[in-house]
Amino acid sequence: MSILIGSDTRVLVQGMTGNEGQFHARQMRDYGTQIVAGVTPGKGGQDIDGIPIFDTVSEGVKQTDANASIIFVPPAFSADAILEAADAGIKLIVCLTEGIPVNDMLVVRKHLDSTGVRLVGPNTPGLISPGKCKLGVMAGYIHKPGHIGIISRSGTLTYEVVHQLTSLGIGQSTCVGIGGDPIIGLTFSDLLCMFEADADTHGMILIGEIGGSAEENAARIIAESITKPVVAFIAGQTAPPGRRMGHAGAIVSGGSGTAAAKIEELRSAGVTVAESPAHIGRKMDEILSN
Amino acid sequence: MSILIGSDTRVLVQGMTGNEGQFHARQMRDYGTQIVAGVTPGKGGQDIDGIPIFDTVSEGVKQTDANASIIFVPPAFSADAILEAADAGIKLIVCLTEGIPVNDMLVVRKHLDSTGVRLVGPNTPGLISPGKCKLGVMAGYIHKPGHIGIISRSGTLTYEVVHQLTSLGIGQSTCVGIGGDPIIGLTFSDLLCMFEADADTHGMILIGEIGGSAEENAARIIAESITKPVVAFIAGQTAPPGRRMGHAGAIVSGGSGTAAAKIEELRSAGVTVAESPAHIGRKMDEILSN
Amino acid sequence: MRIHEYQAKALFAKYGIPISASNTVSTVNEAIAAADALGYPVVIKAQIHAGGRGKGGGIQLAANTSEVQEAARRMLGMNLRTPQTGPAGRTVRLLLIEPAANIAQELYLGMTIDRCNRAITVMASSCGGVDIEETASSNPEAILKETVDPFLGLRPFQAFRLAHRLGLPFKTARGVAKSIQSLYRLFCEQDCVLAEINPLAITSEGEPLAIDAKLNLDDSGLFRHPELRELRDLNEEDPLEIEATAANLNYIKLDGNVGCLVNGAGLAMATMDLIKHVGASPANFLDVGGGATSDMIEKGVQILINDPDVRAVFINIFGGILRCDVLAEGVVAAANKLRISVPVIVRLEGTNVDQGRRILNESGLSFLTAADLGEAATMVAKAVGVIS
Amino acid sequence: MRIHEYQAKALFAKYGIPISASNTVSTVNEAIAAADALGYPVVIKAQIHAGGRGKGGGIQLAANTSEVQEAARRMLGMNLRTPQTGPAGRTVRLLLIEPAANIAQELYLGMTIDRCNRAITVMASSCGGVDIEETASSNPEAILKETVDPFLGLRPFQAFRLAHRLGLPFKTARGVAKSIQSLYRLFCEQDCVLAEINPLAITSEGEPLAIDAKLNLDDSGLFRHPELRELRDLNEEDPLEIEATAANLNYIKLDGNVGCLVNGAGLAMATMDLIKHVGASPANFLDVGGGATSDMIEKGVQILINDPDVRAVFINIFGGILRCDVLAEGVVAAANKLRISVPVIVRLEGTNVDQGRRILNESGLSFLTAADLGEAATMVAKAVGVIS
Repeated sequence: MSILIGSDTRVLVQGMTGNEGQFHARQMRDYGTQIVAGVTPGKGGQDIDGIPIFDTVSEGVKQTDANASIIFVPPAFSADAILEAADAGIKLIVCLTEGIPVNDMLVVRKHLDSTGVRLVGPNTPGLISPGKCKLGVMAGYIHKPGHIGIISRSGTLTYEVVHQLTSLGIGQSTCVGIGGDPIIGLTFSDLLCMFEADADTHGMILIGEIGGSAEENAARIIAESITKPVVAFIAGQTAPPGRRMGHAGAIVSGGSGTAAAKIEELRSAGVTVAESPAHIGRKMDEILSN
Repeated sequence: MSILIGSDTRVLVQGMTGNEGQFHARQMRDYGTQIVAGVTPGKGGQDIDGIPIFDTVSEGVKQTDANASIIFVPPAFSADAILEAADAGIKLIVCLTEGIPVNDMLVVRKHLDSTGVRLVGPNTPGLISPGKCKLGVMAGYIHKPGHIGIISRSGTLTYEVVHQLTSLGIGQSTCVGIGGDPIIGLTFSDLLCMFEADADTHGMILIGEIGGSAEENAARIIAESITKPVVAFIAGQTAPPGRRMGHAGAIVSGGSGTAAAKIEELRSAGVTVAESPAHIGRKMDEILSN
Repeated sequence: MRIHEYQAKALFAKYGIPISASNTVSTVNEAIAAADALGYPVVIKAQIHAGGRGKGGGIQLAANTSEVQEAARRMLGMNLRTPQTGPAGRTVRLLLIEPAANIAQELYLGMTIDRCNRAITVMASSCGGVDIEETASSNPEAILKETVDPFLGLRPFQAFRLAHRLGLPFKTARGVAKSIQSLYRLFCEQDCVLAEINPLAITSEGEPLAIDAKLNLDDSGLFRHPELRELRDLNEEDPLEIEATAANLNYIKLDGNVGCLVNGAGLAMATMDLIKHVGASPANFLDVGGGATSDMIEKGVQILINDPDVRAVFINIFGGILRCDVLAEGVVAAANKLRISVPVIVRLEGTNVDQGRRILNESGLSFLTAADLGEAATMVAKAVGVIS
Repeated sequence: MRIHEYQAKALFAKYGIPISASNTVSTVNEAIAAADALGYPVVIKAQIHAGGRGKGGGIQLAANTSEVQEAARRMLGMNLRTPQTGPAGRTVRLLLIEPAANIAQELYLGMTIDRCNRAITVMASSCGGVDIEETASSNPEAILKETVDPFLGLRPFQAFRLAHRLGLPFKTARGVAKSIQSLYRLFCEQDCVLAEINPLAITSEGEPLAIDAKLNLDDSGLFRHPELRELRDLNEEDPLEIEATAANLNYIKLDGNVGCLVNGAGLAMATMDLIKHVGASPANFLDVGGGATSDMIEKGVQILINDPDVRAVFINIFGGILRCDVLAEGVVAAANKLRISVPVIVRLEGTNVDQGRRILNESGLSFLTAADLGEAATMVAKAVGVIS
């Protein structure tokens, strides 16, 4: 098992005919993901390697029974793309776009809350259930099927952690990049609960960052209702306060949102926190070996 | 028993210090309604006949535990007044205002749907549970406690029907004016179900109008799930099509929304429909006598 | 509130909805000058508040100056009857002149408040043109719809989806989607309750062009748009209705002979039903509203009395916000000022009914007072002679 | 993006938020002319992108021409250090001159994106002025809040409630509520992420007046506001950061000596953590982002090499969207063009890693390649001599 995606996930790609969309649609399909449809307004009726292109998401869903969507469209059109997917009945939307205005996301997120649609991202590399389904732009080959769930605000740092795990022979059930923006869909807390409920997941790795309070919220959820072991790393421990480190989220303001505060709350909740990013996989290995 | 309001209803009056607000607050209190607070920005700290005035609804609710509100404010401020009441935790809001822009009400109604707050109106005379609580501007003395529920899109026509019932010795459990605007809170269907569930209500009178499809929807609900007898009257049977008869709702367009169509659907659902407004009470009397 | 095509088109221009250059004229000479300036052929359209103008001769094509002269001469001042004006028709005072467009296809585009869904609904059809209402009833699937979430507004994907479903090629669909979004913005920002472009033409270049323009404004929203109030054309309204509106009364002239004064639209409609039920016929709908003053009542009575068709007056009041004493004072004041030669039947109930009845009784005037609706109906019927 | 007080005030004026008449000057003579025209006393405020200016001597009161002359002379060109500029300070190039206001009370007003509630939060306090941050931490109840429902926007009742809870008299509260609504409209329409008025003065007439103005814009929203992009003041930024931004790189200068080039902000931060963990110190944060081209990589390497503080370069790439071959091409191109005199440690994993490694190996250049993060850290530490 795994969470959110598996071998029965039927994926529609929004922005399929762009460079990125096309490249990664092929990569995902080559990994084994069922890519059933693409959408690009004005390109309906064409196909890419046999994958049919539609002008609207509604048409694509009606014709192919797609149940998940991945979005490769420019920031100005991404909020609309998410809403279009939700409107068309897609239940899992992965939005990779970086640079969506936060005002747009406030409205989108509030709307999705009332619909039961799950959004991963935006500003995420996506998610993968190794060996079953890759719905994102991560390098598939570094992953290995197994029993650790990964939840991360960061993209490449996640690859690093996956790589460490795989090198240690530890596989992953599902790895989810929740995205680095201030307003995102699924959170650490949501996903921790999903992994807790997934019989095939034996432990979770949480990769946080300075800024915001997602890790503090996660610590609360962990203390309250997570029984499986959790290893965490917080990036930005040495970032100077008040500087913006690339993710809109990573602004340290006042005493809250610092790496120290997050680490302390996670430790209080029983989480094993790695100090160095080089040791994250090893910490999980130690826990699993006990 | 009764629906929506009773002797434990604690009423806050929005727009309490205006002419209408003041007059009707006194009338309601004299009828026996618990008027516990008034709100008028800038008049906080004053009182009217011992009823304390607050600047904001939040303060009023906090200080008096009001659980219902009645709104006497001009159209330009009414949507905000409804939202303020909902925000302050009021669970039943009665809005009398006529002339709220329909665009405002689209947003208000959609918001209330997600909050569980009940709105009666706007453009309604309010509602009354005779002998217990009057939350509106109807003449209290024409009512009589009893077992008939009345639901009406019209104001004065309701008084007429109540008068007929009372003259025949038939009392009312609760009489609700749902309001004549295109977008309103509680509908015929909502209230029919509440009356159906109210053990103290033995039958319902539905007073409809040409325009819209509220009566057709009510007919469907009646056919599906109402077991108590329903008498109906549809005003505007002789109105010329396409003319606006005062309520924004009463525009007959195409074949739908005509009195004939509504009457036919109600009859098919087993409703007794009075042809003349003079016979509404008598029809209910006949049913009760059988 | 209704506005004219040329007024709606001025708003279209402001919102970037494509329209032709045009001119509004009220004389034959102006018409000729405008047409000469715009270039031939031109279309000449009577500006009245009713649809179906083409069927009544209110839309004319003119290929040259003399055709314009002839058409303008014929149309200006004509009494234009269309399926929507009723037999009375409307006097044509203004003409809109615009170049005849190069039309490849005629679409229909409309927006209205959908009471069922509690939302604005956008409608479009590839079968635009005069017979859209027939299409709507005979072939409802030909009308495509998008319901607008009040919180999200009309989303770009919805506008494009609608245009795409019309079967338009991509570039045209994108242009139409843009016009749909512009019309939606106009609809919301100007508090409309109905907007229609019928037809929305697709030119031979594949661009949308609004050939007609219909906007109905939300009367309740006008307080936000004082400049839109100015668009009201009193020529399109019955003089008695204008007088009534000025007094804050809701009055509609009808073709019977029983003048009715009622408080509340529902009771007013029910009163008309009652009158018809006994075989008589109402001369009007007059709702004095909930908050009427005695001045307003007086004005209302005066409007009824001044209507030459009225052979009896029926005052039916159930006091709520409007108190019966206020009503009675107004009626007595009006009766004292006016020479009332027709029977006045009064039926009074509700708030302060006793004071109201006392005022009427002590006035010394001869009102017929009814105890209930049934009795009132009989009195009305007798007064106009449908029963004896 | 940050903008200056005077730029924010120009936006305030557009939205009807009350401000004093003012002038922005860059010379002493201009300052005198402006002050003479505005009338004394005036306040002279250094325009730099940092708060706490009063504490560093960046805000001066002047009662007459000679005081203005003296203050402007001292301030223009000064290196202003405030608690927010850091020890480097900022050069003052522009002064804002405005009449000293007649202040009865100082409020605080702020708006920001509240990530917890996923909403805009409006904050206000009756304890406005310089020490609001201390108030926020020592007495959080003194900061009143209203959370804005994204679907409803900031409602008038919320703005009034906030102003009322500040304990203001009715008329003043109504004026403050109006300013709150105007600021909210500005916040949304201009895609802000932070707006502050501190202090929002209440004049002796009971009217609000924005004494200071701070707006941070959402970089992601700038595509909707080309005119706001023009407000960027490059003088306020590090030249290397400007160069980086022009190349679409996310670069921040820090005070260590290990130049870092990383893809992804999280991995970049983790890389800094790693460097610190082994006792070394990063010279910068440089995130080349997900979609970097080899040109961008080349530019990034060049920026690192041009930084005189850099004693070793650490390239840490985990290929995803950015493929390792693209990275390697960029690094090789940069190395071929530039004289690189410091050790370059490369750690490469992910998409097309084999091609990437091959390109580096076949380049004939002397890169130190690390197999994993741990090894890379050790190499970096050795290169800068913190371990041997």
